[in-house]
Amino acid sequence: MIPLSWYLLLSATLFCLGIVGFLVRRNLITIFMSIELMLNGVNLSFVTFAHQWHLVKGQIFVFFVMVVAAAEAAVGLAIIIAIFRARATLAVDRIDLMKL
Amino acid sequence: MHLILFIVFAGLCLAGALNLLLQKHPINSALSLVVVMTSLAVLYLLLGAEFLAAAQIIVYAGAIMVLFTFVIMLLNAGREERTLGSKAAVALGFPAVAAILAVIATVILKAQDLGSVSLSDGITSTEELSRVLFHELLLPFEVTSVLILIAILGAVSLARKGHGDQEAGK
Amino acid sequence: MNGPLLFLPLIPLLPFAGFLLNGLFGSRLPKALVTLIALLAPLGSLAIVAHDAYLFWSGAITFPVIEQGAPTWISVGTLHVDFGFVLDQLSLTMLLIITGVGFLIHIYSAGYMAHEKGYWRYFAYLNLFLFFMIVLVLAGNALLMFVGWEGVGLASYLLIGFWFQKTSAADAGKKAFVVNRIGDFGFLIGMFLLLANFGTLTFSEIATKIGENPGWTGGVLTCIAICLFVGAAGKSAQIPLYVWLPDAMEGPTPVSALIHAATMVTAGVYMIARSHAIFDRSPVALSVVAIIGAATALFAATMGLVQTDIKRVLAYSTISQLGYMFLGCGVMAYSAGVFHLMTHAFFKALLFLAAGSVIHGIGGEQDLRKMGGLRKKLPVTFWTMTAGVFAIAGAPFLSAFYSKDAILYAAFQQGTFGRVLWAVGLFTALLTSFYMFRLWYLAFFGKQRAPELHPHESPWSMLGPLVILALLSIGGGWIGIEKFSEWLAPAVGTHAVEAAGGIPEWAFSVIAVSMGLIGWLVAHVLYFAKPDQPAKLAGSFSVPYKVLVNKYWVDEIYNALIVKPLLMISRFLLEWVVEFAIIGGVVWLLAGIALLTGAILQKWQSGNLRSYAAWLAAGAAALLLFAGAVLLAANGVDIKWAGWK
Amino acid sequence: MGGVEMNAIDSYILTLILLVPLAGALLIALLPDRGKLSAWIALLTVLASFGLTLHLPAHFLAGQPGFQFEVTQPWISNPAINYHVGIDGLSLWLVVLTGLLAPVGVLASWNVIQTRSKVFYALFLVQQTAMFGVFVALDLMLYYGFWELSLVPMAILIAMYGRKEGPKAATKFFLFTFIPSAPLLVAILWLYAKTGTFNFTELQSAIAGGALPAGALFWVALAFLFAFAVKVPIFPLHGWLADAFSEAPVALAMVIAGKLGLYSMLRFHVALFPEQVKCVAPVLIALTVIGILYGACLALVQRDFWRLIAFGTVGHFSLTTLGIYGLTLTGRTGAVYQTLNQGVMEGALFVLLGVIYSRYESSQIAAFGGVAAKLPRTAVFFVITSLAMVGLPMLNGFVGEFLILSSTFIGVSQGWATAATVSVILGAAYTLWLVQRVFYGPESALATEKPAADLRWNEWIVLAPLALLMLMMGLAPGLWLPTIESSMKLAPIQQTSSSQRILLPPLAVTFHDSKEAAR
Repeated sequence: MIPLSWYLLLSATLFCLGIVGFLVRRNLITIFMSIELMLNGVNLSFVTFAHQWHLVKGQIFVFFVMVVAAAEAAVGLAIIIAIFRARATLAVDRIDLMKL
Repeated sequence: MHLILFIVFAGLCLAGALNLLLQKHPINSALSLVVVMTSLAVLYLLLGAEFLAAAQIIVYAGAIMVLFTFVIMLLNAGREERTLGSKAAVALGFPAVAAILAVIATVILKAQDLGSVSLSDGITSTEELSRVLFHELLLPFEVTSVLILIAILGAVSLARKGHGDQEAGK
Repeated sequence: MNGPLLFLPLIPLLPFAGFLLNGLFGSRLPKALVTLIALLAPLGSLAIVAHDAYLFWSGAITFPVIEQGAPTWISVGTLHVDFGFVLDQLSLTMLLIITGVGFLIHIYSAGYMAHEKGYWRYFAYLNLFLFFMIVLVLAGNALLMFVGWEGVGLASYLLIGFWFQKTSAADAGKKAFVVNRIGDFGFLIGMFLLLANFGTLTFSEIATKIGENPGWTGGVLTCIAICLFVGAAGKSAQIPLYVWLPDAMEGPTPVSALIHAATMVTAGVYMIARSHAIFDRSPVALSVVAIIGAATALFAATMGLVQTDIKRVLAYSTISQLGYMFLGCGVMAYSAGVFHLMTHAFFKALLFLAAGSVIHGIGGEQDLRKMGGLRKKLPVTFWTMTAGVFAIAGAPFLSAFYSKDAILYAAFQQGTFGRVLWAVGLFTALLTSFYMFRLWYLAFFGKQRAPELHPHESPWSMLGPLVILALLSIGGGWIGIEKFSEWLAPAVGTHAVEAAGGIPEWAFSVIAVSMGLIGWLVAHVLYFAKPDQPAKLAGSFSVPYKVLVNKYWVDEIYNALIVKPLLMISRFLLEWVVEFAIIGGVVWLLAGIALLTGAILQKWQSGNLRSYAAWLAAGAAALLLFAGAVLLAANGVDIKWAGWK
Repeated sequence: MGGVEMNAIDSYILTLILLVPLAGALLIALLPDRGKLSAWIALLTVLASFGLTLHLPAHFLAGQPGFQFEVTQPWISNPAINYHVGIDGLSLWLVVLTGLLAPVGVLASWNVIQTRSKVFYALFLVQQTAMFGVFVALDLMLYYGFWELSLVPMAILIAMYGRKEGPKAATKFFLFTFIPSAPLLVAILWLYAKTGTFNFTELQSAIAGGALPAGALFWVALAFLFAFAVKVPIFPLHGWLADAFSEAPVALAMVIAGKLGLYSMLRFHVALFPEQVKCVAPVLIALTVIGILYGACLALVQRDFWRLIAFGTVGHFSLTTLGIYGLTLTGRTGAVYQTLNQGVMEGALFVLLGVIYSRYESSQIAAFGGVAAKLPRTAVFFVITSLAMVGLPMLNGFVGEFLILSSTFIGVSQGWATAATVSVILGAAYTLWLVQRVFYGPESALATEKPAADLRWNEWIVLAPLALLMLMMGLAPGLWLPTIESSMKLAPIQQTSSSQRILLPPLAVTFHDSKEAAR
């Protein structure tokens, strides 16, 4: 018997760790991965609440989150490749011009 | 039993997340992210979402993380360089995030009638899941497929050979 | 007045027609036609005035003739002003002088200005002056008089600045107009006071209102009288505002004769005589007028002693004689003042025109030091000038003798205060005869100091008026003060002349004549017997000499005290501080604020991804905290999940 | 409107006056810009509109209360804005004046405007419509529309035809007048919210009826005053005038200041908020007298004759505003008459300055001298106009000036009136100094080497009638004063009671009261 609050705590910590990664890290890909982490944190809380109220919609919503994450990853990585090809660096601070 | 499983996999999850932050080379953080995702899949199972766990493993850990590692390998960017301004971000960032975590934690802990879970709870069958998905939420489902299509097109056009070089060449 | 027609409006309209004809078409008309038009105008007016005078003497009409039903000029609310002309003894006398002397001067200037480029423009302005002067004299109410008042100021501005190519002439014109405007400021305030307290500006109504209330003295009336006197002082060049007259000599000489000797400058005296009802009721104002009159007479006479320019000497002499007239009015001897005004018009116009003939004769030279010995070469000018000099010096049985004595005698009766004025007047008479004979000797006697000048007598068109004016200045006074004041009595009121404390009147005349003789003797000694004496005298009394030569530095003082500070204030305090700093500053401040906010916001769009991320997170955090706070506040600390379903 | 017999045209004459310039503008906009074509069309349009405006005084019934030639057409149902136009004694002559100044403007810029004359004349005619609109509109929203419209063409033309820094002056002008009109709109909408109507007469009675809260009404009145004060301009708000005058083309400079602001003050401030005006009047009297002296002093020291005229205008219009806020019947009538005089004088003055500037391409007074020899006729007209400005009796400036100053002296306060009368001296000083430095004195280098042709036909045709008008308005003000006075008399404010008058100490003489009875 594990109270659901523990799951929620875990998802909150994951989410916050994602934010920290998003703020602190300077490599573009790492930032991207911390966003994925945040999304997973959210997924966990979705499932938890789905279980709490015995509603399947929660879980379906996680599907949609996954879809969006996938699309985002695809496009994001394409951009990263384009940036890397143009600037030969992935350090976020050096990429500050709107034009590549 | 349930407790042990939860402890183990929650720990694994946290460790992977922390490792993601601390690693210098992106490939290590990518792999640690894979660990996080698989442990989450197990947690989903604990919560009775078996199909979801499977999807998590296949889609997230399998597809997206593989894509990440592939791109990291392709770009072979190497370690992160230290640039200015990181000190301020760290000094400012951590306390803020900690504060947010504290608030959320208090809200969660304060909540009274939050239920609990045990291994004996029923697992939501895929059949039940699919009925809801294809009856009530059919439209969002189709919209997501369109979204995926657009994403693919975008990815292709962005990553095309000619696109990047022209910019750099000019 | 359905009696015989007086053609009153025609008197001013003839010169106005002359002005329009010459003004608009003068440049294209032949010179002879221009002269004809210019001369016809004053002649016509003189004829009408003579006709009206004849009507009065023949008893066909009685004065004062107040024109009824004149066209209204302004009528708003309680203020009602119309073009009402009034003809009475006072204005008839003035009209006779203006049109008579004016006509003579027109003839004279036909010869004097014969070879000037702007010939038609000169005569147009001269006719315009006559029009405004006649309107001033005939005006029945103060506002219409103000029209004439400013109009003559305008005409004098145009005529002084006739040779506008010369900066000194243009400056003198502007100075005359501005100083006159200062006087007009006083006149305006006087009119406002009249309106505030009498509700009307017509002189007759004011006089009747004052008549009805014998109790009114001082207070309001003094204020009005003093304001009107400020206007008169501006126009008739009295102490504070006389500075423009000496500079007005920049204009052609006939202009000086007509405007700055005979007619315009006497407008102030006429105005006081016209509004004598107000002045009678304010002894304070009367004493002010008398004091300033006497002071101006003395002050101007002293400055006239050392002038070298022939016209400047006459200018200061005019200011001095005007002082006499104001002294006359100040001691309520209005008729004596007007009598002196008339005789002064004759002999001063004569002196100016004679001086003009001298200048014309020696090719435009005005400096007395370069003249001398012109007696034989300009005989007619010499003899007419002599008549003028003797007249103004107060030689017995000539015009000034009668009028100046009348004023001094009237002053003597005003108690001790009057006696002081009488003494000042007497001493000024001595100075007057001294500087006039000085001029006389310097110009006509001794040997010719500037050989290069070859003087020639002026043509008869100029000498004719000189002769007539000479006769007038000799015979002008024979009417005698008694008959003259009796003639003016209905217009200016009679004033009891107390006994002179036992001293018979002829004794005063003897004293006055002796003053004149002394002045002549001193001038004779200094400038005829020992010509080098004045240089030595100037050397010994160097300080007072320098003061007089620099005209007490009055112009410089005015400049330093009024003009310069005004310009400084408006340039630095007003233009720099208020205009640029404050008003410009406010505008710049508003623009500055806009730019500043723009600059601050611009920092946000730095293009640094991580700063965007930070702001994103901060925003999310703030939102979360806010939601949390609201939630906590809303349902206390225990969060019931049920509430959220 | 009274059952008075009105011939057919009366009902739509005002609409016609509004539309003719607009039609002209459209026509010019459509036709190609070839040579003087647009100039001729503009001239014909303005002459037509001037002819129409002359119809008004011919059929105006003096002394009849309320508005004449009134037309009310519902236009927008919600909020209730309807096309409500009409004129009374006050706006009658201002409409005629605008009609008169239009041909003066077109003729004055006949050979000055060479490039893009199509745009110039089209915008000029739009400006004419806007100004006609402001004077005839009786529906507050319609009035506000025309008020804003009158800014736009002016700003564009200043920016396009500015001599040195047109755009800067244009933006300054636009912002200066536009910003305060925002609170004006708020005030109008507040009034609409409170009374449910934009109709001027209904608003007037509603406000007079005391239905509205006094506190808020004070701020509403202040918003109205602030917007109009900037347009006149009054002393502290005149920052834009000097730049606008030195940049605006001649045709616009003569209509840019004064008339609109002064008319709006009289109509939409003094008549609409009688109580609020009483407590604001003392402040305004002080401001205007300061403005008079300030404008005159600054005009004394200007080096550029455009700026000199600008500050002179500030002084003259402050005098007119003093007449309005003296709250005496004679003062207000004098103020309206002075606005008409000022319109005629400014018109002539700007044509003359345009002549000088177009010949010598410089506006620095120091560079001029002895120009009278080269341009004798211009000199004559310039002297006549400046004498009218200075207020020489027999010319039109004096009548208005005397009415305002005497009514302020009698009705308001003798101290302020005396201070204002000092402007008579300063005015003469700076005007004649300008005339002397430009026209008289020895010929300066600029005057000698630049060949200067004296007045051409288009300037001559304009200046002669204006000079004649100045003389007529000076000698026979009776043609204009009765209609103005009758409309002023109907305004709700009565003559201020004599007790309010502050007399000089010596004046407090017993007989003073008996005089009151006698009057």
